Amino acid sequence: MTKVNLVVDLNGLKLQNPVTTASGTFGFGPEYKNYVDLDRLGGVMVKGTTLEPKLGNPTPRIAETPAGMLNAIGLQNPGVDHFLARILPLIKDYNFKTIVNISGNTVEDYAKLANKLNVDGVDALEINISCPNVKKGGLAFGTQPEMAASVVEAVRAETDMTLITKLSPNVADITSIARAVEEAGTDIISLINTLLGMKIDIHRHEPILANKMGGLSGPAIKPVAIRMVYQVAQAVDVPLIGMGGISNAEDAIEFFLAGASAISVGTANFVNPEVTMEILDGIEKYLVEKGYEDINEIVGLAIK
Amino acid sequence: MTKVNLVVDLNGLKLQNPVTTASGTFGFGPEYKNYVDLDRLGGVMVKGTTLEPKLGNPTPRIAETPAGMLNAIGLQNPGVDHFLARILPLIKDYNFKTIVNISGNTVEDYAKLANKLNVDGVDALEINISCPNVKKGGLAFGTQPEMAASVVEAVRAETDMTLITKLSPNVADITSIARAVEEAGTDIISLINTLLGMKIDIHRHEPILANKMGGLSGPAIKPVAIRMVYQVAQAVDVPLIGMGGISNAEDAIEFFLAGASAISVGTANFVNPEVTMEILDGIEKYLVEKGYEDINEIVGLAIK
Amino acid sequence: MSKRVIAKIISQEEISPRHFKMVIDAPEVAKEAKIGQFIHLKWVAKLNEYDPLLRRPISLNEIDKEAGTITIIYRAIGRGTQLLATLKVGDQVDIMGPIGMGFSIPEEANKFVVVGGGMGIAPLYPVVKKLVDEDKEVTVLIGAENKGQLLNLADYEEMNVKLKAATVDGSYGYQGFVTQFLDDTLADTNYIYTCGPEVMMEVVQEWALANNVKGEASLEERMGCGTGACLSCVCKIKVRNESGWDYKKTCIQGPVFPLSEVIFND
Amino acid sequence: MSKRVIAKIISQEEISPRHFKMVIDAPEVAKEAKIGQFIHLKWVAKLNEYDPLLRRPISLNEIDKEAGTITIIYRAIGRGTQLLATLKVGDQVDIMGPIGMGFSIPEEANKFVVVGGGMGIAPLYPVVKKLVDEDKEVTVLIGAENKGQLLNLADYEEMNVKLKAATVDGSYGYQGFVTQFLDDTLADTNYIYTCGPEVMMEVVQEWALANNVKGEASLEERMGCGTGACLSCVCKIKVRNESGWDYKKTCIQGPVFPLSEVIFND
Ligand SMILES: Cc1cc2nc3c(=O)[nH]c(=O)nc-3n(C[C@H](O)[C@H](O)[C@H](O)COP(=O)(O)OP(=O)(O)OC[C@H]3O[C@@H](n4cnc5c(N)ncnc54)[C@H](O)[C@@H]3O)c2cc1C
Ligand SMILES: Cc1cc2nc3c(=O)[nH]c(=O)nc-3n(C[C@H](O)[C@H](O)[C@H](O)COP(=O)(O)OP(=O)(O)OC[C@H]3O[C@@H](n4cnc5c(N)ncnc54)[C@H](O)[C@@H]3O)c2cc1C
Ligand SMILES: Cc1cc2nc3c(=O)[nH]c(=O)nc-3n(C[C@H](O)[C@H](O)[C@H](O)COP(=O)(O)O)c2cc1C
Ligand SMILES: Cc1cc2nc3c(=O)[nH]c(=O)nc-3n(C[C@H](O)[C@H](O)[C@H](O)COP(=O)(O)O)c2cc1C
Ligand code: FES
Ligand code: FES
Repeated sequence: MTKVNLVVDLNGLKLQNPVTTASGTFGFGPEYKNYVDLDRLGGVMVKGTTLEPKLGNPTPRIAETPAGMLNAIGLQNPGVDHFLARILPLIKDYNFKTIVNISGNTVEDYAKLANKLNVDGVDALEINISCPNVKKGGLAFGTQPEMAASVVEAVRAETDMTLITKLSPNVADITSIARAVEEAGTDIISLINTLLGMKIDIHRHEPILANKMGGLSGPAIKPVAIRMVYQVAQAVDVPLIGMGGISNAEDAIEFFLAGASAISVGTANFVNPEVTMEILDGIEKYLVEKGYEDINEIVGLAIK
Repeated sequence: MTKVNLVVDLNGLKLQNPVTTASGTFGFGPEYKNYVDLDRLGGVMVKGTTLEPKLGNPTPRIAETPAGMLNAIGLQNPGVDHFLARILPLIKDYNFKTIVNISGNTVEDYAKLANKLNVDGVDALEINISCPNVKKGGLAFGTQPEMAASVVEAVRAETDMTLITKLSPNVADITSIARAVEEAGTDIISLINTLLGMKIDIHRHEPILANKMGGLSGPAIKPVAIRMVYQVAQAVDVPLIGMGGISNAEDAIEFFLAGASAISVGTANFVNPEVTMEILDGIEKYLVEKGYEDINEIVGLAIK
Repeated sequence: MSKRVIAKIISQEEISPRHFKMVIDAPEVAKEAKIGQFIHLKWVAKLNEYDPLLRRPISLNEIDKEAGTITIIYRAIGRGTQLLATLKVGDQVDIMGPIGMGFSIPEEANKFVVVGGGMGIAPLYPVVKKLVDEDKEVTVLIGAENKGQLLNLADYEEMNVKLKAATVDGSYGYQGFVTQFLDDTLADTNYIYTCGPEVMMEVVQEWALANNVKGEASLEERMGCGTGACLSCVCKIKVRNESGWDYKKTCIQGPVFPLSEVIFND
Repeated sequence: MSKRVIAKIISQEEISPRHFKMVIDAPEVAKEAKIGQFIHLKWVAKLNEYDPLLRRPISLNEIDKEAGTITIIYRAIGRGTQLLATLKVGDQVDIMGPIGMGFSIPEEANKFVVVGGGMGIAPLYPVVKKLVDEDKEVTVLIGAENKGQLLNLADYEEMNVKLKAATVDGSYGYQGFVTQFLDDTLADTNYIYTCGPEVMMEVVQEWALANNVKGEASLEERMGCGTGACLSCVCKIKVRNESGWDYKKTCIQGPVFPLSEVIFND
């Protein structure tokens, strides 16, 4: 097979290829070592990490929906100290870039996290201002341009690391938030996080999720994600990491054409643990078939 | 079979049962006469109607997505005068309530439409402030509380007819818009209209829809619709008509439990032209099985 | 008058790579069906699986009113048609049909030309068959990528028609496109039918206009409802209004339209 | 060590209304499998149909390492399990497995009680079989709605075990719940295993604590990934920390946990 270049440089963050895994759907990486060659991944967005350990929500925490799923995990994680002491050493020597997804209740929380994570082995931070399950300010940060910007500014003041800001789709105009975070100093934008949804058990007359509402992800949300990537790609200059419903190579290619420079696979890992490898192979095959030599050649081709 | 009461009274709009069909998906009604007993429907929201005839968008106008579809019809319709002269006479004698979905580029357009439609045979108006395909203000009306309210006020000043205001899901906080339109005088709220989405053809490197973007509907969006009904039901006092991804009786029941007093079936009509009849039968069966005597008894049961 | 029926597959055969011929036991549809109409088809979901979601429009290739069967020929290219291709004899399909305005045969015409390209050959077979049954003089022009895609070729070879075929790869008949056959030798044609790629139909239209030949074209648009309700499937048709054209619904006002009235785009 | 394999169905039988026994040819899974583990299962989509989307966790009811087969018994209740029930011999299933921590058998124990309720009976059969193979004294207590739902009843009747059964409708054994059998006559039990409704397992836990009997419970939670990545499936387990408990992942840290450590909710 003709070799094509899959290396992507996202404003200084150099990935061996554009396939990453979405925060919260791939653990810290090794959870999938029985199924994929972790060294072939471009990056892993690790589980959303907070200053203190978080227990998260009661169960049920997931519900299946047509071509999608709802989750209300509640950002369960062992906390940044445990991550640094016990998890990072286990993953830092893989070829994938380690991208730590950070979340907080206050702007200061994000800054403190950034300070603590400014270490060897952490390749970038993904600022999660958009988790719909976090009640204390998490949602508000992601739905207003000034609030989103304030978080990015605070993190940027704390570190020179590559910053990715992850945008929520639960807004009227995602481009205004994208421009705000770009101006505040983000190096990359990732989008989208989940759509807020609910499923009710018609026999028990109550929501299936203990938390009542949760984040909708999976193939169902792909059209919304594609549209938002397409819009934001035309509103900012920073590179984008596209995610939301990517389940095969064709989906990934749609995101590149919409303007994404890299992609992240989430829910599809649950359906097919080998999906990331299939996507990598499929992207390469498509480039060869269409006569491209480099993945970067197809970025934004659908934008005219 | 034990008889249960299916009559619903929506703030004065009395439907023989809570099953209606969503605007733009069922034409004006007779398009489905080969497949359903139109006299068994509670209501038909007819195609979005404007002052002047509209040609709509070039084709392709639809694209299939995982468990959903995108549409970019562009509000093609023959105009209010043609509707009144040529279509209304054909449908006014059916048992279903005729609900005219109205759309305009200015607040004044809506008022003029309301004035013209204030006739026998039109049972209610559905104010469409949320069609994502209308570029001249349509979207803006639906995404800001004061603008949404201004439309409702203008229509309310023009007529005493039952007013339904249809809300867009493409917002951060649908409850603020719901409260605004309630305060402005709407009698009923219907929700949701489509989510804005896109699909790109990876071989032609361009969006499948000629309009590039379109409205996402079908089973995929149901969790977002359920969540919004649940939230709005707790934010307003007016009754709700729930829609968005309803494809079977279980889906419809979810909407009642979430707080809807009636439901509207859209995209599912394309999949199964008989679906409305199946939903009616299924609702009745569920009520009997669970020991209810009246559909109104289950409205909002999931809200605690 | 269209109906929704769940019908059984009597046979399914791959007649050339990715091209399938399916015979369906649907007496109610067959009874009503006219040449040029189509069905709006779906695999039967075991449990309301909603992905892929929509029905697929497929023309009737054969209508056997006596046996109560209909035949479709389709190409397995996307998700829905590939799913249909996995079905076996005895499996069921969910049909809305017959739908649309089919081909007409003017009383006064006696020399016909039929021009089909690619999958567009499939919907034309019923009109040829009817013309032959009525002892009309028919010239059949078909074109495709290769011999295998010249649908109904064997059928035409056994019929009393003038047959010319073109293949892009030269594997059968004349190499090139079917439109090469539209020349002066056909100028005495009374009526022409066509179905296939827009570029082909546009050339057919130009030829027909130049030679003052009336005709019909069977069009293709993405479809949602199949009832005239959704307005997804519109096509541009010439009418007498200030713009000179209007949208017509391909599903119930088509798919067959007067050739001279169709506005092809680029 | 869990693997993802596409495996063929060798048999599928409806053993009682809506209850199915499926035998799957999966030597790689069988080789690795331990009693009490489960597989994360999906029907094989013909073309990447994404609805229903997720896999279903189903315990191993039998493991035949020599034949290279695994057996599951499941109830067809929702979309996924009903889809599985439509599959036939020769069809394929998509498996991740074996997954999780299974049942252990302490060296020092020699008198065992196994308490299964409803579908919870299915995962317990492998541990009973192993205990019997190792000549341990086993009392099997099973309960269900009716006789048909007393899974593996015929198997137990042929084994050297003390068997008591309860049915809610009285169609077999004692009328009522399986927990009625937990009495003083079992007080010399060394070890107890349980799987079934939480209300039942809670009663079993109380009895075990009161009688100082150690044991294990196999738990059930909605699952997404089956790898420990998503945190959907957590359950509350007692630990030494300031809260006295922590969430453990039912998929890879379970589904079997020490009975005394499980915190049941209402
Ligand atoms: C009136 C009519 C008659 C037809 N007759 C035939 C026939 O006899 N044999 C045959 O092989 N094909 C026929 N077609 C084309 C056939 O409908 C498409 O090839 C088919 O819908 C594609 O579905 P898919 O699942 O393969 O593609 P997908 O890409 O999975 O389809 C996604 C969506 O796009 C629509 N779509 C995609 N391509 C087309 C297309 N070319 N035309 C219309 N809709 C499309 C699908 O219907 C579906 O809603 C006909 C089309 C029309 C409108
Ligand atoms: C470790 C483990 C072992 C199990 N072993 C068996 C077994 O041997 N036999 C058997 O019949 N069942 C078993 N179950 C339960 C089985 O997983 C559920 O009945 C099944 O997932 C329900 O799927 P569905 O398609 O019928 O329901 P749907 O309602 O369509 O499922 C929708 C979603 O909810 C989840 N879900 C629904 N009900 C349950 C449930 N009770 N437990 C977990 N997830 C659920 C599904 O997995 C799916 O993701 C086991 C569960 C676990 C966690
Ligand atoms: C179980 C689960 C947990 C998630 N946890 C996080 C998280 O911790 N931080 C975050 O930014 N996004 C989180 N997400 C969102 C995903 O990273 C992703 O943005 C979203 O699921 C859409 O992608 P997908 O459709 O491919 O899953 C989570 C999603 C799921 C399904
Ligand atoms: C083809 C199509 C046309 C539509 N036209 C209109 C319209 O004219 N006015 C309107 O308010 N909504 C329109 N809608 C939105 C539907 O009324 C409904 O709100 C939406 O499709 C969600 O419901 P569903 O998932 O059941 O289809 C249209 C939807 C479709 C699919
Ligand atoms: S397919 Fe809906 S109007 Fe033709
Ligand atoms: S199912 Fe994902 S962590 Fe257990």
